[in-house]
Amino acid sequence: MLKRMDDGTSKETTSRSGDSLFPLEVSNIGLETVGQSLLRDVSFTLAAETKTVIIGPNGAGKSLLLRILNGLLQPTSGHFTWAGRTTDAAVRARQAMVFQRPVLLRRSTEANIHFVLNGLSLAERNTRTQALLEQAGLTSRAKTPARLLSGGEQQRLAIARALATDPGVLFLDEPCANLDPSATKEIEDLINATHASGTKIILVTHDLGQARRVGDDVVFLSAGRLVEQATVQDFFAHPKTALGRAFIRGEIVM
Amino acid sequence: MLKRMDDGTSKETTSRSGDSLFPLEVSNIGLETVGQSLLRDVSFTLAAETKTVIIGPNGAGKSLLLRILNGLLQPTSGHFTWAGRTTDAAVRARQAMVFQRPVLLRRSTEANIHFVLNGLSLAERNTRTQALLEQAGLTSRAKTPARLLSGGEQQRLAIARALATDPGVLFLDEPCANLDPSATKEIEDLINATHASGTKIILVTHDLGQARRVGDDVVFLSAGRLVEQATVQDFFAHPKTALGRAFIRGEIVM
Amino acid sequence: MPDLSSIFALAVGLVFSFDAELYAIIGLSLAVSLTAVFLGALFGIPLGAALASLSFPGRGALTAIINAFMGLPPVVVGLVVYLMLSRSGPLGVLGLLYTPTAMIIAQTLLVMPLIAALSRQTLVELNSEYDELFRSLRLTAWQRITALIWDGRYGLLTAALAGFGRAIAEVGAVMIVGGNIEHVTRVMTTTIALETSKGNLALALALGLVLITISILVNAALLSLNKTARRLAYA
Amino acid sequence: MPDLSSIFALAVGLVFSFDAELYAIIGLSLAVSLTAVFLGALFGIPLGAALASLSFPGRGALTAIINAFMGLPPVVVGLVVYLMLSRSGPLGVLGLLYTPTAMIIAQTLLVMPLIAALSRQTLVELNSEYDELFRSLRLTAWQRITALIWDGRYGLLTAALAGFGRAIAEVGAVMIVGGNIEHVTRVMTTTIALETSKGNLALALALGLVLITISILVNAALLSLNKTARRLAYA
Amino acid sequence: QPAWAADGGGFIILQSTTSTDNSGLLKAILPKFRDKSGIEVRVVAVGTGQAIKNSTNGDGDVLLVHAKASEEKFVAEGHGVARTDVMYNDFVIVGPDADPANLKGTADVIAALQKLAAAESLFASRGDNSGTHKAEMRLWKAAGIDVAKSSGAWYRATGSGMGATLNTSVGLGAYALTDRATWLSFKNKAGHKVLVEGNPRLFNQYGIILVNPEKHPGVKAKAGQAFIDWLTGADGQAAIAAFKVDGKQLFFPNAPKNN
Ligand SMILES: Nc1ncnc2c1ncn2[C@@H]1O[C@H](COP(=O)(O)OP(=O)(O)OP(=O)(O)O)[C@@H](O)[C@H]1O
Ligand SMILES: Nc1ncnc2c1ncn2[C@@H]1O[C@H](COP(=O)(O)OP(=O)(O)OP(=O)(O)O)[C@@H](O)[C@H]1O
Ligand SMILES: [Mg+2]
Ligand SMILES: [Mg+2]
Repeated sequence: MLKRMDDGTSKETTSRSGDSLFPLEVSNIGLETVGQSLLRDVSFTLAAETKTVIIGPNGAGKSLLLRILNGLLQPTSGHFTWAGRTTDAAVRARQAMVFQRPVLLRRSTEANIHFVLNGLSLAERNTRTQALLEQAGLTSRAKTPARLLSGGEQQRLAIARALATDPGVLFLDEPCANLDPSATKEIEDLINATHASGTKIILVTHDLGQARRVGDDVVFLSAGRLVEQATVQDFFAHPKTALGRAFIRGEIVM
Repeated sequence: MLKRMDDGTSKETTSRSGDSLFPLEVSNIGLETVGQSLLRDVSFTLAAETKTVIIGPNGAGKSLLLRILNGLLQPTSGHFTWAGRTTDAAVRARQAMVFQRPVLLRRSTEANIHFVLNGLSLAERNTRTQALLEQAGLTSRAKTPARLLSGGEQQRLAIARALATDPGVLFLDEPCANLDPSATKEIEDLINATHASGTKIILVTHDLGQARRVGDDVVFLSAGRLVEQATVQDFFAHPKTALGRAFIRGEIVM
Repeated sequence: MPDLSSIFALAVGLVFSFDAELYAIIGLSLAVSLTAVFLGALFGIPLGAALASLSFPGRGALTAIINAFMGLPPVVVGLVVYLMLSRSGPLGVLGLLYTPTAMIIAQTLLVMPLIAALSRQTLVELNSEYDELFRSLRLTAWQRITALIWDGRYGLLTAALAGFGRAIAEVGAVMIVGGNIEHVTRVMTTTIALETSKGNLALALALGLVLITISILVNAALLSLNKTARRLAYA
Repeated sequence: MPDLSSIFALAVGLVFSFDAELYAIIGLSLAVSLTAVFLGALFGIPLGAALASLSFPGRGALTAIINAFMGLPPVVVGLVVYLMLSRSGPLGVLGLLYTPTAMIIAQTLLVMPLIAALSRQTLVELNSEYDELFRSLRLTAWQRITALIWDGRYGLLTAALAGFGRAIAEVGAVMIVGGNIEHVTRVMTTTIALETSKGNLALALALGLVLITISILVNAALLSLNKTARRLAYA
Repeated sequence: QPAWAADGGGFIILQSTTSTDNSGLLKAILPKFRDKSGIEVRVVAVGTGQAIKNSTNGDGDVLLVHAKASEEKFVAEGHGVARTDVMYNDFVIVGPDADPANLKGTADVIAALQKLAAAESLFASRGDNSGTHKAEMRLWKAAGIDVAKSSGAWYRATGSGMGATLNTSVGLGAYALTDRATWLSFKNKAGHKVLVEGNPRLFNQYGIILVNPEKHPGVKAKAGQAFIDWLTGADGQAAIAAFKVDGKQLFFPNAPKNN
């Protein structure tokens, strides 16, 4: 069993002070479980300004890495710092995550968004909920229990909910996996807009087209190791490694 | 609440007699829930020989339609027949489904496959389980609890499990949504091979490239209605409807 | 030996005698047990939710203790409350011994651990589903507990019904702290015990049948209410 | 009034007296209750799984009845079993009255509905998760039930522990069918009731403390076994 | 081979009242019988009514209670073979040391009950149709007081056994009627004391009956009769007389001598 991060759940902190969380410096992170090494010696540095895409084959460790960065999982070795600070409540308060498999409360679509908007007045909560539903194209589904939504609708709800808290860093784990082409395009626009308003984007995707359209820089993982880090242009034009070249051509076989 | 199909769970039937289930004739199927019409007047006919892809925007009703055809949900109007027979135990025994959100047993990866192979001897079960794991690239994960697998691994396991029962009809609901490019290619090859061995394929996908690569004919749904049915070539070259044209260009906005 | 049909006839006769004394006994039984379950749930459910979702030192031990307290012998709980409320006890001045209030206190202590342990079990699965989301959202302990209770409310009914079953059926604690005093603290179970000790087995069984019938009605009412609420929520 | 420390001292004294009689009583309590829980689980868990996962006419009513039977008064169950096993009853020839077997029968009847109702609650969520898969796989009723029980086994422990709590704590049924005969059918709870009626409140409480301690140990042992098994399964 | 061996199993079941068992009497004397005869006596100690009912169902071999009228009815209905006096003790009225109704020293139990009713002082009754309860009701009747009218007010019918009723009377600070044996061996006396005693009306006779084997074929008649013979014979009577708590004799043997 992996050890979850002790996160002092009970401490409420909502500081969204302007001080930056970047650069994010990840040094030699490893994650071991009984007899298996899920992440090995992963190091990289991310700046605030870019949209980072993390790519790699199934089981490479992308989702685990996002969990570690979001403070949900404790690496078994290595460490990482946000602008020199280790993850603390203030850092976490400024992050939001869209999970690969959306976790939806057993409530209506709108109640799922309403729930995370604590700290606002009721009137503000309602207004903001409706605005976010509108943005996600879910207004007509507002009263539907979230768990009855279609696959794509669930994913859009999860994205809307993550944006609700106006995070400084947004982790997105395959947010468009179940979206139709036009919804995908919309979400990509939304990601760009969110980034433009000052939110760091860290996006995991299998859609290489999306990686090229949205990403500025690429972190390429394979089998728990960081294989390449480069700008999107460089990575797709001149991958430095054989693994990278093969992945782009869709050739890596597990 | 939608009414689930009364399926006489307790009747065990494993007849895989050679008689065909096709043509599948769907007539005026509708699905209503309180104040909402989720499917309206859907009619089409499918032949055994083709690989059919069902496409359409999020919330169009694709997953609901698959559930109805697999006998999990009862339409509120209309009916459908398999080679003239209404769905009965013998018909159902020859179908298998890969759900959009994989449902995995709280067991190891291999136990998830082993479980569905009832009716075989233990030795056969074991051999077949290992072969299917190998095919899905999950041999190294055999003992891992299925619910700890990565998103893509879970999807591959669900596909392997559906193939285990050697079905006459295989429903696939976005089977490649979380797969990396090379795994997607492999699964497409597997779908083709399964089809070649005599299994009817009914595939829901948002990946238009995949629809073109894999599909022979297309059923295009939007907002609960059947908008177009055509061969893949015709649909993508000359969509007959404005909705179809817009969808191909990624323009439909919900 | 009393046969089934005669017991049944006796039970029906009892109910339709509209005997004021019997109805008063039934009323007191329901009032005491429902109040105890209400109080037990008020404290037990949040405790169960906390055990299901928060990690704190000693959680494992507390879980074992709460689970074990599902097996608190009613007689022992009755004795402890008796000693507290007895004239010579610390709370003797309140004069609560041999009153329905004392019975409620004892039954609350009896059902609270049961409700807490069963709530924990009901919510622990839900918590494992929500856990990463909640941690990612950095909810406070209280937000977590309330969200779990709200989302798990339909399942918690069984925990409350188990508490009700325990309360309405037990005799040891109410006998000791209530004293089974006629017209004051006599309830269904103490009446049954009394008739048994008098050798009136048929009457005791008929009363038992009445008690079980009432239980079934309470359960059916609450289950169908629950089902309706759930259906409305998921319409 | 006996104070806490003297009761505690008395309890410790009892345990370390290594009094053969006390140990025999504890042993019989555990043997009777654990056997009853085992039998109750053997029938109750599959029944709960069936209620959770199969749809058949009358399921709602049966659920309400099983839930209500969580509130079967021990005295009533005791009486029913007594009448069955009485020399003048239908099973009188077996000569089981006033034996540990009779106590096991009564307690099995008491805990079975509780275990069934709680198992149903534990498995109903799991069933709703698995339902479409199982229906798509066209499992038989029996395959469904066994799969649910197997996958829900860790959660079912709480249901079994609640049954154990009910069995080890109850006195009404074992008193009637066992007769509280010294050296034959005397268990912890009947001893506590006896000492209470003798006015030996301190001794009764000390015995209660011993009983609860044993319960805590049983619970802690089973919970940690459960946790270990779970950890090994999810290593 | 002793005669009772034909019954199979070396034990009999004695249905008795709680007073004989709780006081420790049976525990003291039964081993003597077992040593002599090899028969184990298993005691089911319940309320008088329940003991008689159990025996009516044939679930006991011997019945030892103290409610003469009910016992004679039991025999008359053919459930018992014959009733024999075994021993007696007496009832006493106990109450709080403060004695609000001022009963202390009242020799006449009827006068005491009248005082009690006049003062409306709390009185805890067993209210369970037991031998003690029946004796109490006879006394109230003789005093001309209808306690049913005051039930729930100063008269509290606890509907439970002697021990539970004594616990209640101590908790309430109420008076109660109890047999002396139970009182002497009762451990939760707090401030309660014996206030009225020594009146002929407080006489408490115990009788023993063999359950009728013709009515209930399972009854171990030979072993049961052996026990009755022993208890009413010289050895048993001497054992009863020898049983003491705190130096006080609790039961006085009075079986007919011709046995
Ligand atoms: N708790 C765990 N115990 C054992 N193995 C685990 C655990 N969690 C994850 N794994 C394994 O670690 C590997 C990496 O998982 P991860 O979810 O990070 O993959 P991923 O890169 O996100 O893949 P995908 O693209 O399929 O989502 C997988 O092979 C997975 O089976
Ligand atoms: N039980 C239900 N009650 C109410 N609405 C429902 C129910 N089930 C599904 N829906 C709605 O029906 C619509 C169609 O759902 P369906 O899952 O078939 O969509 P889909 O075409 O598969 O979409 P996606 O591509 O996003 O998976 C959705 O808008 C969904 O919210
Ligand atoms: Mg992943
Ligand atoms: Mg879908």
